[in-house]
Amino acid sequence: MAPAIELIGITKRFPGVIANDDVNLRVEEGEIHAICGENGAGKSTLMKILYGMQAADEGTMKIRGEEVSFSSPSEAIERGIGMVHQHFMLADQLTVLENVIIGAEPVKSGGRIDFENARAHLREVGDAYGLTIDPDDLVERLEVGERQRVEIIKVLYRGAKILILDEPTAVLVPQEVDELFRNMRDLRADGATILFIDHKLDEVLEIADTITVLRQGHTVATVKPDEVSAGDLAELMVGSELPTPQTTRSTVTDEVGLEVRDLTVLDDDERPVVEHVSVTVHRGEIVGIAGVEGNGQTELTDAIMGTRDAASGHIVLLGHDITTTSVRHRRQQGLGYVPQDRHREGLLLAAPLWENVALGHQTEPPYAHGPWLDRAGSKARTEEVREEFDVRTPNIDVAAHALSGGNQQKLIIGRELVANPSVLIAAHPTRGIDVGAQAAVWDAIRAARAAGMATLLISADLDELIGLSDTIVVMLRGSLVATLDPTDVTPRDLGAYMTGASLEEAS
Amino acid sequence: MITFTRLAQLPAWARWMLYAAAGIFVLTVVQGFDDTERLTTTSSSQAMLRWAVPIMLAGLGGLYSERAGIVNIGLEGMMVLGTWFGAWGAINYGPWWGLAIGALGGSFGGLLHAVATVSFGVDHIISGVAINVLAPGITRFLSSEILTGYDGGSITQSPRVPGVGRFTLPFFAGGNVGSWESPDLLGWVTKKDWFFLSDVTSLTRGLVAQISFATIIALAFVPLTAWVIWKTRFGLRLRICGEHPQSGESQGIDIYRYKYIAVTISGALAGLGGAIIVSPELSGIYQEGQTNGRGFIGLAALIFGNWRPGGIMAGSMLFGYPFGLGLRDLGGAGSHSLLLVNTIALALVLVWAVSRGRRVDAVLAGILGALAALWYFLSDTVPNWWINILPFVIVLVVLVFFSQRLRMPAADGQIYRRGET
Amino acid sequence: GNDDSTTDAGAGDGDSITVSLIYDIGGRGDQSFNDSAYAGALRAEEELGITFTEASPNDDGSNRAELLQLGADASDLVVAVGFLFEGDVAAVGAENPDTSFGVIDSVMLDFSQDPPVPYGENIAGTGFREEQGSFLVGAAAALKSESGKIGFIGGVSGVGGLIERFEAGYIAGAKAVNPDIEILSEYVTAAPDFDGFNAPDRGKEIGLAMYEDGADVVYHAAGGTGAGLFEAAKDHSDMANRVWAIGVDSDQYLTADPAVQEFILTSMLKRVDVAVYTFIKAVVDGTFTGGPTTYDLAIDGVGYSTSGGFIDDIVPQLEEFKAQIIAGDIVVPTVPE
Amino acid sequence: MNGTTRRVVLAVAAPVAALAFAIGLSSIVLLISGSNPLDAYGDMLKHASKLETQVDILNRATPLYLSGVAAAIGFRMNLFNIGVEGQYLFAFIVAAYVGGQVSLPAALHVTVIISVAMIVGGAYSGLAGALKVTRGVNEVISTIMLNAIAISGIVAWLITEWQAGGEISATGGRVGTEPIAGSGLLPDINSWLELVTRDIRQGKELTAVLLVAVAVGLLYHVLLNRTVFGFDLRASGMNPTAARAGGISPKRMIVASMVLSGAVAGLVGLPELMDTGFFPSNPIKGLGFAGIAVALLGRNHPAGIALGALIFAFLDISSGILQVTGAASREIVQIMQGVIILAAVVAYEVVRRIRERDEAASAAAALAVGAT
Ligand SMILES: Nc1ncnc2c1ncn2[C@@H]1O[C@H](COP(=O)(O)OP(=O)(O)OP(=O)(O)O)[C@@H](O)[C@H]1O
Ligand SMILES: Nc1ncnc2c1ncn2[C@@H]1O[C@H](COP(=O)(O)OP(=O)(O)OP(=O)(O)O)[C@@H](O)[C@H]1O
Ligand SMILES: [Mg+2]
Ligand SMILES: [Mg+2]
Repeated sequence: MAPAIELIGITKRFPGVIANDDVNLRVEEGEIHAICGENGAGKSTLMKILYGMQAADEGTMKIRGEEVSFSSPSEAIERGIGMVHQHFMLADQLTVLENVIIGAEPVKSGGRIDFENARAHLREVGDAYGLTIDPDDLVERLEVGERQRVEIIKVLYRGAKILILDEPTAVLVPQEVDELFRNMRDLRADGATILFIDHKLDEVLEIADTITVLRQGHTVATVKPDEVSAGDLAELMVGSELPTPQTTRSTVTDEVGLEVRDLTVLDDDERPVVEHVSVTVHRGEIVGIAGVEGNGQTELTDAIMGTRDAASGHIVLLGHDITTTSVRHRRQQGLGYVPQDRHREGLLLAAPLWENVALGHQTEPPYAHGPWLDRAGSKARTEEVREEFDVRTPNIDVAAHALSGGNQQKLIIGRELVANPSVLIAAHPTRGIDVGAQAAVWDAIRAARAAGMATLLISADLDELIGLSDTIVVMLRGSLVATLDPTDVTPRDLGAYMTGASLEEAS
Repeated sequence: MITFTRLAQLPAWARWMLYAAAGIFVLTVVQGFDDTERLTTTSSSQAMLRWAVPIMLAGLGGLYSERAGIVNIGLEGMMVLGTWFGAWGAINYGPWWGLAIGALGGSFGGLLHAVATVSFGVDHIISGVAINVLAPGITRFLSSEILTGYDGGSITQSPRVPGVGRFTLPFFAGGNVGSWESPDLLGWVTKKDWFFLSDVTSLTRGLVAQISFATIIALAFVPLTAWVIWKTRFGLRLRICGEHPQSGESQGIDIYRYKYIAVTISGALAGLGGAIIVSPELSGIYQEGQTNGRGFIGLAALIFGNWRPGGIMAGSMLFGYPFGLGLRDLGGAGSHSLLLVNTIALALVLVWAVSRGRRVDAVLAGILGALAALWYFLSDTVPNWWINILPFVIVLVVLVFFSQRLRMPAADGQIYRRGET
Repeated sequence: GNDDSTTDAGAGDGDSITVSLIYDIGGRGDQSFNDSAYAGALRAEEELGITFTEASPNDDGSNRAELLQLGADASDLVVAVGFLFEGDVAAVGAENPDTSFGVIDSVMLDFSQDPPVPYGENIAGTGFREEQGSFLVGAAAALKSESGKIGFIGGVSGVGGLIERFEAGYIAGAKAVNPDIEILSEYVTAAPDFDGFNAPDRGKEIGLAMYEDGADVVYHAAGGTGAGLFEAAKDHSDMANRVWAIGVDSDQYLTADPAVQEFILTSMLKRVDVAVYTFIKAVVDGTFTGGPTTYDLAIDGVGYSTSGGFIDDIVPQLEEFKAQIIAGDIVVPTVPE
Repeated sequence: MNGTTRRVVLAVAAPVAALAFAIGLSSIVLLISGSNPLDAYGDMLKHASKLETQVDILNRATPLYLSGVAAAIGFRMNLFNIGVEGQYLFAFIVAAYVGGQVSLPAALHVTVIISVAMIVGGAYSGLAGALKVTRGVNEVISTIMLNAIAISGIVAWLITEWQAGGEISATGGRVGTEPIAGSGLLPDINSWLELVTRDIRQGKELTAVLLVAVAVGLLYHVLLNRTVFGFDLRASGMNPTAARAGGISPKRMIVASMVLSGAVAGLVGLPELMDTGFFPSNPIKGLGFAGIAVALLGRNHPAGIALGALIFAFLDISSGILQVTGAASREIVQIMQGVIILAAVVAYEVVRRIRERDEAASAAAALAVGAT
């Protein structure tokens, strides 16, 4: 029997980058086929080519033995291919039903959408898949896990037999991952073929029937999970041993860097999203905050940084109450910040690197002399950051958008650490960057910790959290529900706390 | 509080009827103080309609465009094209063709905007401004080439522009059935001069008596647009362009195509608005500079209406009423009464703000309301310039109180490029 | 006023006099003010054998002075149509003493001197007594009105009392016929918003309101806005009772569309054509002098039109008023009472 | 080397392409309307080569430039101050009135007039900024409304209140506010220009406000690029959330840039005020909207705006000579202005993309080098 999918010699170039270089891939009918690779290895690009969203420069694609070439996703959809993207493709202001049917709307005469028909069909698909969401709910009301299910339903609704899931587990806690994997197995039992992208090797080994590894746009290997260990896989991916965050000797001091006392923060609708949170970070200490996204971590960091008002409670920085002071004042007092979304909160994408390095510190030397900008000083400092943090760039006058994600992140970390902050708020400092850059970031944070920096670390990467932190607190629905010692906690335990499962067990 | 929640449970049409009735009631009571009937005459609602319709069409045009994610500040320019082409079409091919060609002229502006914003990724506002500069240049040139050759035409104006016919609803407003003149029910009640009831019928009659077919078509675009946007496949796909184009793209929808169509429709509606401005319904002639910022005001109506067809209609009426009234208000008494109406409206806002615990709104409403009241009681008439700017003031004040409750399409104004997810 | 430029061909050719006609914003084709000026120049071309060129300023009027200078470079006489040229003609005229300048609608007197003196010997002005012409059409309106109510629509208020002069004369004329007559009066906009001269839609709305309020004759002094008044007259006449509109500046019956012609009772004539012709003739005859010429009823500089024959029956009464005004028995006010 | 050449080519490509496109299209239009484009352009250029015309062009460009800078200050913050029109007319009349009421020594008098103009313009524009940050009112809409309110309302009212000499007699005289005494008026700066040229004839006066405009341009450049405040402003314009996290209060920046924009807008009426000495009942209008176009053409760059203002002024001035020589109908000028803008924004966008791609490619190349 012909394989479900066969990609032969796919090459795709972007300006300055070869995303896929002579990639070959063979996916058998009815298997779960994992694709692994570092960030930027070209996984998403390959999937987008398969899904008709991007056109390959070279190579052939065969679906069930038949050669195809897609100029738009609609042609892929016709062939029974469906894709769930790395980033959710849902319109918040549309209902679940509308989001699902778009592009495949049943219509009556005059272009009217046959909502009855659509609803019935959705119910059918949803029942089979175990969807319990009201189809008339607006997507903005859904939780992350629910959104992902809507994404998968979207694909199933079109009767796709070949499913592409691009990093579906990135936003899920372990328990949700289990649920997802159950569903995937069910789908496979119903005859679906699943292409599945994941960085997390244990997950890959658990679910995949076959694994293909990409490195820098090349296919390096196709293996069976029972033939390889996680270590082998990692080596295939990066060409060397996978680095892991290491806990080193404790450097925790008695001196309090940051103290949050009984802090409550309200959201835009005046509902409490952070409730009576107290946490203390000593100098030389890293306190990690674990939590499923949307449980108040963002609002907590916002409140500490001063971009959101505290409703009650206190924030004390090095003994000074900063609860009501401006962001600028806090920064001048020694608060550093690595935001969770570098494009939204961290960078001026259109501005040159040296202006980006000045951002956040622009009132102080060497970036400024009183009210005047010190361009020479800023540039010199930027060169320092570039050297010290290995930011790969042709020069410091290019705009920030020209850098790859990892280098952008190194630039941000560098800019914050070069200012020697006493307290650093680091939100997902290694999200979406490659292994090499990851290790560099960890090293930098550890070095600053040793030098006495107090760090509040928020991360969805539980290994990172456990590896780096001196203490871990778990945040659930706006409150801190547990304080844990990273030396004797596993990601699975953390997952239980994060979803509230362990609390229920305890009670 | 309880009444507020009850109100919210009513179907939309009933709620709007109730609001309208309440509004008319206020007008009825207030105009008694000033001894004028201007606020509730049939001709006032006719004037409101006349002034609201082009604005509404511009607003609906903006709706198509912005629902598809393209901000359209070029509506004004598209409307300008509509005035010229509308006049030229009507003069050469008759009034119906005038409307169609006016729309076509506007859609040309829309197409240009689409090319710049969709294909070239130019900032939407910048492209819009450019179109607003270009459009008067084009029409001026066309006038110099074409209109100057007409008897009575010149570089800035056209000969008389003929118009489409008018319609009067039989039985309610006394329209003809065949050649038989049917009874005029609303007119009859109006003549009875019953408190409130006659005011309602008088205003209602203005909406169904002697209204131009062009106006009927324009009004029909409101439910039509609502239907298209909410109920059809085309509408859903249009909305995904404005909410999350990448999502639509990944479902195989050609986002560019929908954006192009939407912005072109947008221009066509603005152009139709322009064609109606030159029609005898409003002017009966093309004159340069005639749109007078109505495209911009349509944009305001769009925002005021929260990117919804019904809201846009309400917003246009809110603008058209004081504008039409101000022009018709020869003695100035009606406009003077409007001050009191404003006071009452602001008092209602005050009540609302207090009930919601919105202190700043309450204080603002209180101050503005008090000022309006003070002015009302200290004067007998209002100056001409005040009448001229009242509509703008009203829109501004409304936005001051309700801007924060508005929600524009999530991807509106963002530059979308295919294949970038 | 020629320098090294090469555009002076034709100037001072002896028998062939050249004239630059510089219009108000909008230019020729307004079927009113500018067209009337054009007609005057055309007549001069035919009768006096002069040649003339035309130009209009940019929409914001920012290049009036330059046009005047260009005109001065190229011709013997520059005629500027409209009081907005006053300041610029005073300045450019002083720089080009060899060129004659004539300004329509401004007396071109320097009021900062006491008594006011002409800006220069080469700068002539015109003063139209619009209130006198308006008086006569006001009288016509009152004579024709059956309802005892008439209307006036002014384009822009606050332009130095210019449009108010039309209103004043109109009211006085109407009251002279019928002291109890009711006059509805509205201005479309106020300076600096000049849209009021160009807003047929607003003109129509105001016109409709006046007719519906019982006025059966409405006079406009609002330029392009007047087209809307004619529409209103037609609309109202179609739907209710027959009503009249009165035109302004030129004989608007002649230029209006046949569909609205029958509603134009008369027009207040402001003989811009005569003024332009007179300027040109003075240059040709070599009698051009600085200072104002007053165009009043006495020299038929203002008047009323009879096209359409709608007022043939009242012409004797109007002529009577005219005679009284010329004789000084009636002094027409210039500020509305 | 190649890279440098490429960068230079890219820098001039957009304006050149836009201009070429505009000229091409206008030529077609001219041909269609039966004129010879070469004659028309020839006349325009010949006219512009005269010193007196150049003075006219500079005089016309001055308010356009000021208006362009006013719009650009907003654009740099991603704010669309459509209200320059209303702001300058409002500022114009108040400055004229105040200037006509006081009698002061020359330098002080002029300073007072300029300050009043800037304060009024800034305050009126700041109102839109305040509405945006406190009430969430979109500034495009609010400034459009405020335009109408200023022009048809406030100024229309003030014009009657402040009419010189109360009621105006029926026989005329120019009308407006009380004329400003000589001490309040800037003299022309012909002598400055005459240092490098022959004498200026025909009584043309080069407005001294040109110097004010140059100063404004320099200040704009220094403020934006050399000060912390300017950095804050640009950062907020590029990415408000990142700016916020960087310690910049976006609300403050919004209000500040609207106020600054309005303050510069307040100067737009100055050339006319210094020329006539009072606020006339028919001031030059439309400069606010023209300024937006000029700012777009000049990419919000102080020198670019100057170029844009000069191009627009040149075209405006050309309308006169075209009528005199009859080489083409003057409408071509307006068409050219519209086409240039549209062509320029498209050309700039295309070039921006090419440049962005170049940068990304060079960054990726650096990455590859670093990796090996
Ligand atoms: N639209 C694009 N334009 C230019 N370069 C691109 C584009 N899309 C991807 N690339 C580049 O192509 C390479 C492969 O990217 P791709 O997104 O396929 O990686 P990936 O393996 O999915 O990484 P990740 O794990 O981060 O999702 C990267 O260097 C990326 O920067
Ligand atoms: N839409 C795009 N257009 C142009 N270039 C792009 C685009 N997207 C990505 N790139 C380029 O691809 C490179 C990597 O971008 P991306 O944000 O995908 O980083 P990444 O995959 O996270 O990289 P890394 O993992 O190496 O840090 C950069 O050089 C960037 O300029
Ligand atoms: Mg990536
Ligand atoms: Mg990917």
